[in-house]
Amino acid sequence: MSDAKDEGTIGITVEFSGGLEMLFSNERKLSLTIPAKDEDGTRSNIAFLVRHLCDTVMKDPRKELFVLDDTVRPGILVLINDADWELEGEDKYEIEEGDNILFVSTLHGG
Amino acid sequence: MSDAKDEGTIGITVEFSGGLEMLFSNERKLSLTIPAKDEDGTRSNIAFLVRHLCDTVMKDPRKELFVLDDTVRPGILVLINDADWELEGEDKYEIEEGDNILFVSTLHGG
Amino acid sequence: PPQRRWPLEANEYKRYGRQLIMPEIGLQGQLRLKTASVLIVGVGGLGCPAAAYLVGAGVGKVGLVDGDTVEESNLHRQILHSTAKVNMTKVESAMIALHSLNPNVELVPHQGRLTPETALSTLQHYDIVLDCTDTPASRYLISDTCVLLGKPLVSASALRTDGQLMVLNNPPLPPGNTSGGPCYRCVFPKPPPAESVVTCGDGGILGPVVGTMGILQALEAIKVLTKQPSASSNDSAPADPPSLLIFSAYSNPMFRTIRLRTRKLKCAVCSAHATVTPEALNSGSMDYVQFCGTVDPVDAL
Amino acid sequence: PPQRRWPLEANEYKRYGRQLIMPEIGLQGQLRLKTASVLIVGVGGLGCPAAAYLVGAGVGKVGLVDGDTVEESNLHRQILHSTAKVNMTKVESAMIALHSLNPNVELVPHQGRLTPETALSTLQHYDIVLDCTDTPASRYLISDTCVLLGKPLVSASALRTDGQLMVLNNPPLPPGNTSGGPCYRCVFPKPPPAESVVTCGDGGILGPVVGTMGILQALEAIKVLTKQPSASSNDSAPADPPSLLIFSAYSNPMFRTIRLRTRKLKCAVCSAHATVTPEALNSGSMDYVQFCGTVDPVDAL
Ligand SMILES: [Zn+2]
Ligand SMILES: [Zn+2]
Repeated sequence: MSDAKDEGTIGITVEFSGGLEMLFSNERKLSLTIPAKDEDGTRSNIAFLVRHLCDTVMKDPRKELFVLDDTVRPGILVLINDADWELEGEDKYEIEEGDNILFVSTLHGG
Repeated sequence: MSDAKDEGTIGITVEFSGGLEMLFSNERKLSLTIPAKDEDGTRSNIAFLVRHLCDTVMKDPRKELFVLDDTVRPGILVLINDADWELEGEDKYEIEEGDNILFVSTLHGG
Repeated sequence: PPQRRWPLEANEYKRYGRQLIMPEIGLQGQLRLKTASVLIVGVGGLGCPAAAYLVGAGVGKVGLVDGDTVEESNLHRQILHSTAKVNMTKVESAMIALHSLNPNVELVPHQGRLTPETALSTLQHYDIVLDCTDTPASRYLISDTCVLLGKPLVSASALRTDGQLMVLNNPPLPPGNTSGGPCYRCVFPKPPPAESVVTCGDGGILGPVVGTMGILQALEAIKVLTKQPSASSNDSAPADPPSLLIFSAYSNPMFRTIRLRTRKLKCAVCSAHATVTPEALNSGSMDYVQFCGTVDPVDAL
Repeated sequence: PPQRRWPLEANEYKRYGRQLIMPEIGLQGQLRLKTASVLIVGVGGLGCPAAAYLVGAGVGKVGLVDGDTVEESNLHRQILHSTAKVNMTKVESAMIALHSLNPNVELVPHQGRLTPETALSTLQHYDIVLDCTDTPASRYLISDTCVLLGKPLVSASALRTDGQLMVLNNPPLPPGNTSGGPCYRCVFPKPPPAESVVTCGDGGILGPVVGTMGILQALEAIKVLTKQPSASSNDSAPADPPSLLIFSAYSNPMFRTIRLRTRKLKCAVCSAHATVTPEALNSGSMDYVQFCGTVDPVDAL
């Protein structure tokens, strides 16, 4: 969906699993183009992406099922290129072109 | 296992599954450095890799369980970066640095 | 059976409620399952879990093909059978267990192995086929028959700690139509040398490995049977691109999905140049055992 | 039970022959299974297939914990139960089916839900624990207890068309030893808001999805129990790096493996700064239901 490469933007893939897709119009996989820098001119990180998803992508009004205290709510794992974000610097990880960011809600059913 | 990058060689990963690993000392995954060009000076392709595996890597004497008529025997799928080699030009596919080549023997048990 | 257009019975809402409420199934999906028929060829390590979950899900009719009897060495992985049923036929043993799980499902016994002479007449009464057998000869026979009859095929296999799964001939378009899904011969035009073929008896098999592949066959069958028509036409939405799921219990990652080729332009069964025909099958002139070869035990891997 | 050092009985060679001949199991692995004990907490959609394959494989002792009775709405996915067993306790129903599958396995019933007061005394008699439950409160309780007792934990869950699987506290080293595997609290330090938690009753569940996760729990337990000691020492070979298997039946690929973090330096249970202790658990001062919160049904997702 992204246009020809632009210095000011980054093309990434964002995925939702474990029921979170229901908050995003049942889309499990989005190709997104996000600004390369955030409001303060620093490189866009995961914290910025989460705000961006909430403000411009998520149509569902139940924001509290995705964010709490300005970060993803407990019970959501954030995976950066198939690794737990704890291994990558959590929400301070600076996003790179082509990154795959997966948000997984934990399941409890059995 | 490969040394610093060399113009004359290519570093690839070769994997075996479905029982073929038994022909390769029970190794399921090998990091290999192969010549970038074959005996005739053309770029190394899958046909060359198969010969190379037979001649220099495979210790098991039962070559006929891996090759037949100078190509992989029937019942072995060759997968280039997770796609059937039929999609990539079969044994004429020219190998690139970092490629993952997977040899899978079909299973018949149930 | 005729399509039923009235909704479910009261007890069916209760029994299937947990899958009915999902958008992927819904009432329409449950009705599709109820009017559907599935043939399971082989009631062993793959066929037992596949049958249990299809019968649990409320498929209308399930046929079971097998010529073997239950042996004690089956029980570690063939969970429909039990110690008391050793020496009973596998078909009979499975029917008892499946009937007690869900009496609403019609179960059809097909005692004996599938042969070229019986394949067409057996498979034609079903909507989809599960290949849960264990030899190359039966795999080619079942795939060829599915192409000739236009049935999708869910094919799985397992050995030692590895498993494989493919949905073939999906969509099941006539031979020569390149939009149809590839068949077993498209992927494996020639059978493997007989001395490279290892059976579960010779090579061993870990129960949960073959069990996982069998359950996934049930899942793929349910996905095919309940697929919702696309909004724009009466046809079903396009099938998933052909792929092979590879399972390796001791590798990391355990599962890999491989993109497969489309139909082969020279395939002996599903192409415009097909040489395998219903007449050839029915006449008994196709010798699958010969095609796949036999092996002197001394040479076996 | 005391370690048995003599080889198997004649009928055991026959019954387990197909897994015995594999190098990954072998006679030593079969003997390890025979002397091992597994506790399965929850005998529902996950616990049924997990128990069937562990009992099939010849684990010496299998304990079953559940406080529920069989309902008709369970049967599409809980394949050890059957129509005639509706209203029987799940533990009793499962024991009948498992005993008929393999009478050589000792089955131990634990009727009732696990509570903070019973968790330590129940889990301490087993070598490995399978979390097949369906609420956040039970998942934290089981994980905490496994860390305190030094037991590896195979945790799985499923909802709608998705499933998840983790092997936790593996290796099960004492709290504070950073070489131990992460626990459930390392991965999820805080419980999810109660209104975000969806049960299978509310959200639905596809039978083969939860079945696949349950069988994979059996597989992971067998892998942990039969792991061969490394050649250089008496310790077992290093455990696989911690990972989360994500299953999504309608995605392509269906399976993904995610690398997880190691033990969290400030984990409330498995770190040097642990605050969850055996005394706290036994005293009943830990309120897991309170910790995980409750929800007014109107607010539920
Ligand atoms: Zn074909
Ligand atoms: Zn921890």
